[in-house]
Amino acid sequence: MFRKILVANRGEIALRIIRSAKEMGIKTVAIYSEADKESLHVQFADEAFCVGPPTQSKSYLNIPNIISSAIVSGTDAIHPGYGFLAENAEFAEVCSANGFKFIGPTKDVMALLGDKAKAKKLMKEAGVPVIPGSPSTLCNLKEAMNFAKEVGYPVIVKAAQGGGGRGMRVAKTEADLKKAYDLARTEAEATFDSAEVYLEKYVENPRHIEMQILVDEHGNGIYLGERECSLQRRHQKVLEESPSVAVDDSLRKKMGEAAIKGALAAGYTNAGTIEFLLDRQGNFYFMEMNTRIQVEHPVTEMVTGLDLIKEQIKVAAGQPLSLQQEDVEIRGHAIECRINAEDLSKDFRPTPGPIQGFLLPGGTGIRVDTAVYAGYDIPPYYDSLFAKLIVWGNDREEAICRMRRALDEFIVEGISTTIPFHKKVLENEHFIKGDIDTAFIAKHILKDH
Amino acid sequence: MFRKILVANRGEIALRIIRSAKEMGIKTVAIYSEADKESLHVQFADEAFCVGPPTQSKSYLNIPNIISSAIVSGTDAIHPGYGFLAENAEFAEVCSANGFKFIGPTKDVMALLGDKAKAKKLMKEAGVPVIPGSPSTLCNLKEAMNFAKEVGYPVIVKAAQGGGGRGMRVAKTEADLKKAYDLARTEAEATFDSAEVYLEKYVENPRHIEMQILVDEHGNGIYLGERECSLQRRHQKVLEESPSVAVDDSLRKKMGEAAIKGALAAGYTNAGTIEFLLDRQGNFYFMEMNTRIQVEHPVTEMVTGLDLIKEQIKVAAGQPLSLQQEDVEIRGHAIECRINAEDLSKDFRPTPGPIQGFLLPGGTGIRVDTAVYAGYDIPPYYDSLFAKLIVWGNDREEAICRMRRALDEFIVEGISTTIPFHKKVLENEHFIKGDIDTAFIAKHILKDH
Amino acid sequence: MDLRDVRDLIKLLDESNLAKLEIEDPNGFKLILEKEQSQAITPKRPVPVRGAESVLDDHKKLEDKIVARDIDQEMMTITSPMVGTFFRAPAPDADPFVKEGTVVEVGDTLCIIEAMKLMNEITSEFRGRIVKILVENGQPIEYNQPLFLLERV
Amino acid sequence: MDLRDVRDLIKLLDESNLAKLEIEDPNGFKLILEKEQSQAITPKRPVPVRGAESVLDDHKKLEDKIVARDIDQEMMTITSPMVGTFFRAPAPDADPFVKEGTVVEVGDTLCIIEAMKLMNEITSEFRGRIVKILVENGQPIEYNQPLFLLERV
Repeated sequence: MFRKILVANRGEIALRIIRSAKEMGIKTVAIYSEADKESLHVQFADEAFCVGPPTQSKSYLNIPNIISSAIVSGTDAIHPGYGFLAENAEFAEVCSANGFKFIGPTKDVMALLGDKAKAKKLMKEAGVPVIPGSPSTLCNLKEAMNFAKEVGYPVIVKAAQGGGGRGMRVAKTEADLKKAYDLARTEAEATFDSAEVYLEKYVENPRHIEMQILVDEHGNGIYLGERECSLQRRHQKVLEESPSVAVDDSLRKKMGEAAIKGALAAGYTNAGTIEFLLDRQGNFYFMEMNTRIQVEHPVTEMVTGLDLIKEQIKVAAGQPLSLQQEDVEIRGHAIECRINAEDLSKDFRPTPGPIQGFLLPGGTGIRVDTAVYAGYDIPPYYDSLFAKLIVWGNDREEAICRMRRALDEFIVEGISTTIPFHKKVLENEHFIKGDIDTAFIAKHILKDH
Repeated sequence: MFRKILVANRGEIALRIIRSAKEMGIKTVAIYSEADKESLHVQFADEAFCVGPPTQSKSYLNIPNIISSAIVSGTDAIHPGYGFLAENAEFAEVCSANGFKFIGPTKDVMALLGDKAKAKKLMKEAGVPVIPGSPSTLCNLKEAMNFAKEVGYPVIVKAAQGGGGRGMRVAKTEADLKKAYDLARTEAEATFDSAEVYLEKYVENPRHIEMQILVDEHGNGIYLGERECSLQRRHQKVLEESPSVAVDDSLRKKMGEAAIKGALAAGYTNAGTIEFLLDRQGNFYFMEMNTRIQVEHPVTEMVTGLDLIKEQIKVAAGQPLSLQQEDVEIRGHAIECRINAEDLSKDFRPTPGPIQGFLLPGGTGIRVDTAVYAGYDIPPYYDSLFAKLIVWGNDREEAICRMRRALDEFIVEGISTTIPFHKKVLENEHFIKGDIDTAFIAKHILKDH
Repeated sequence: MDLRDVRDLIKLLDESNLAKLEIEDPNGFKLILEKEQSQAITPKRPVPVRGAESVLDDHKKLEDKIVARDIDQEMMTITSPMVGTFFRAPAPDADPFVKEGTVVEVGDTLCIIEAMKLMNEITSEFRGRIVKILVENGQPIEYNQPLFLLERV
Repeated sequence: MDLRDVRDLIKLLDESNLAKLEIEDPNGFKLILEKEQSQAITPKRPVPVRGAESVLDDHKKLEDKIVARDIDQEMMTITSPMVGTFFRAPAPDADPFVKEGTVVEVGDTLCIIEAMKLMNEITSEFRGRIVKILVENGQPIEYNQPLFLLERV
């Protein structure tokens, strides 16, 4: 087992990783930008290195300084968290080249799965259902039009290197398609430095269901149940659940086994997530694979009792999985609300600044992951997520009631947060019935805005 | 189901009850003394009534003002929490007489089980193992001596109305017994207003194991596993676990079934706890029955997934138990540390006063029950327990590592607390091995003092 | 410096974060304004406050009997010695015991508090004029809740 | 001094970091304004602090290059532009580039920082005298960590 791990991230996920490492008796090294000196991830690590100024390209993406920190601190392994360098194949390679175990899949697998078209092809060949789509990148509009005719409208144009909702355009008619094609290319070029796009049949208002998997370095893989991630605002997840009301035991088995098949075909190792679209008929399609720990991993932890970060570390250290598929038991229901520093009344504009009062909810079935506290000044340079509130209940109804209670108790003074937004979601009758899809937030929660 | 519940208690347990009631959609009424206006239990209840000055006899024990609060607020039921009026049969009766459902057993059962000698007799007749002891109260020293000769030394003299370690004296020889008898009577008289004492065979360094039970008003009873409560300082519990390393499935079944048998024989209803002494040979003896929710109930909640307060409320509302014995599954391991405002270096002297800085531990498997916060001034009038830190782990080892990590994160500035004391316990090799009994704290932790 | 100036200064200090103000002029006039030490030392907790608090609450001291508290030399509050329901009159159709403006003698009944079906007469321990009745007829009241504002006469 | 002046002064003090203001003029007019004793305005967080902090840290402003910060007009700190290991000499048995007391010219090498197996020479951008070397030979250093105290000459 590793003696020391460097956490190449910040905020709640860095602290999350430090906590699990500590429980395993592993020393931790934090990195931080000049803006993050007061974050708890810096305070609770055994060592901490400032790696640059606030700008993330000069600190949390500053590979030389991060690797130097690992060298001078005598680290064995590097955990990338999510975001920043977590899906950067080059970083994974530099880690290895310098003798540090990268806690995640290999650079080759990462690069392969990072290319959406290639990933889809691989999955299709492995027998994982994929959405009918253009086999690779499109050469021109005509090719796009031919393809759209073949699978039928609506279709969606997507950036080959994309993610996070950028470089995506839906076309309902042939007339739409020309515009969508051009816009998607322009956006792709601007955002990902590559104008390559591809096209897919568009599933209207699907559910976004993802399957958590864990694969060791000896070829054993298990799935840990799904997460319901349909609740999104502008393609950003806002609230996640496990299990999903739309997934029964038999569908879970089908999706889980497909996910493992795909992951093994890719040569995947460590924790990963396969995102599926699920339509109303119970058909599911591979969307993409996230080659890192996800923001929403705690809901899976709450229902399985596993600590996914510990599992990641054990797999990276070469240990075989300690449990088999039949040992995985989903118990109860978990919900996560992402608490962001954002002002609802101003179109979710970020609200960095000092937190004056801070009171965390407590009691049965409540978990909070955060690196902030009363008096902490949320810096304006990074993501607006500053806390994750997760609840567990014996069933979905109890989890919903508990989340409402917890949101009522959660007091953050000094900045606007998305707590009131979540309260609205938790009181919505469609949500309570489980009648949700990726259009839910726009249709039922933001309709008055 | 009740529409409104009055919580006849303060601090963390009052807040605990309010939280569960809220999740059930039940309105809550808090009561408070003038010293407790700023406590979270007052802030988070739907209504709150000041019932008197700080002195507990004039506020939290002020039955007329509490009942009046229930009347004017239109309450249906009253939850007594633990301590204060929780085991006061008269209060239970006054509640009923005024048309309020008392959330607990009936006054008669409470009175019966509150009398230790009677309770023991009842259990013995029901077939629950009891420690050989004098059948009722002792008339004189001679009777005590005869009895001691019969069961063999060491023996212990106890107050018939006692509890909490007061009015208890151990005698190892006949010479000791005379002194023990007199001292126990004096203490009993002073503390409980009754000099009645009885005598028992003394089990040296036993484990203190208690069994949580739940009985509905239709005669169905289940047990929810044991709690290991051997870690005590001066007969006050400091840290509790579930399950106990000393209890295997077969012993759990035996103890659980004995507990249910005893409870049903007493006509018990609602949640209750039967305390057993467990010797090193696996023999267990009924000690007493606590006719209320216990401070340490969260460890049972963590391993069973049940919310015991909700179960109490459902039982009091006349609902049959929603689960049967075979549905009860013990999963993982839970530990609770009682965080008291006490100064270790001054013989655990209470340290009331303002909490200046307050940072709660967070992340996977952590639960905190507390009604205090940064800026809150702990009043000097009540118990020094101000927070309960509970962790869950897949096994005892993970729970111990997690508790250590959580204790490291838990920051309370302005007052001394028992956090450093718990750290010592969690690092002790005997504790880690599970080699504990009721003498553990005195023998291994306080030996240097 | 006249009273008006002092009032302005009080207001200024009150709204500022300062704790103390001291002025002395050559004519021998001297003014010291000082905030209570405790007020800001314990930073306000992040806790929801239910309803407005009476300033009077800060003065609570006495225990367990009818309490009359001096606000200044002449004004005092009569607070409730128990939890219950406040009634201004002995029966629904009867006249109230006192009205605003009524001058009461020591021992005069001020109101009734119903607690556990008992009607408790609350009597005055002072001679004075009722300046304000602070609660509504039939209202639930808690221990030590201010009921009347009384001016000694 | 009239009320208007006092108001302005209160505002000024309020916004400043000062704790107290005292004025006395020759005519015998005296004014004292004082903030609360406790610096509770920004309550210090309940967070463990690892090691002592240099006062110098408060001055951090510049980004991503060798930074020299004025402490007063003549003193400045040279901080590290990268994470790595600090070496005072080009080789273990060589003489150090500078010692306390050494006067350096613009462009003189001050030290080497080893980062990812590369030896990075850190040169001075100022003429001055090394007053203090703030880190040990072979010590790991982080971004922006103060290395030298330099006095302009």
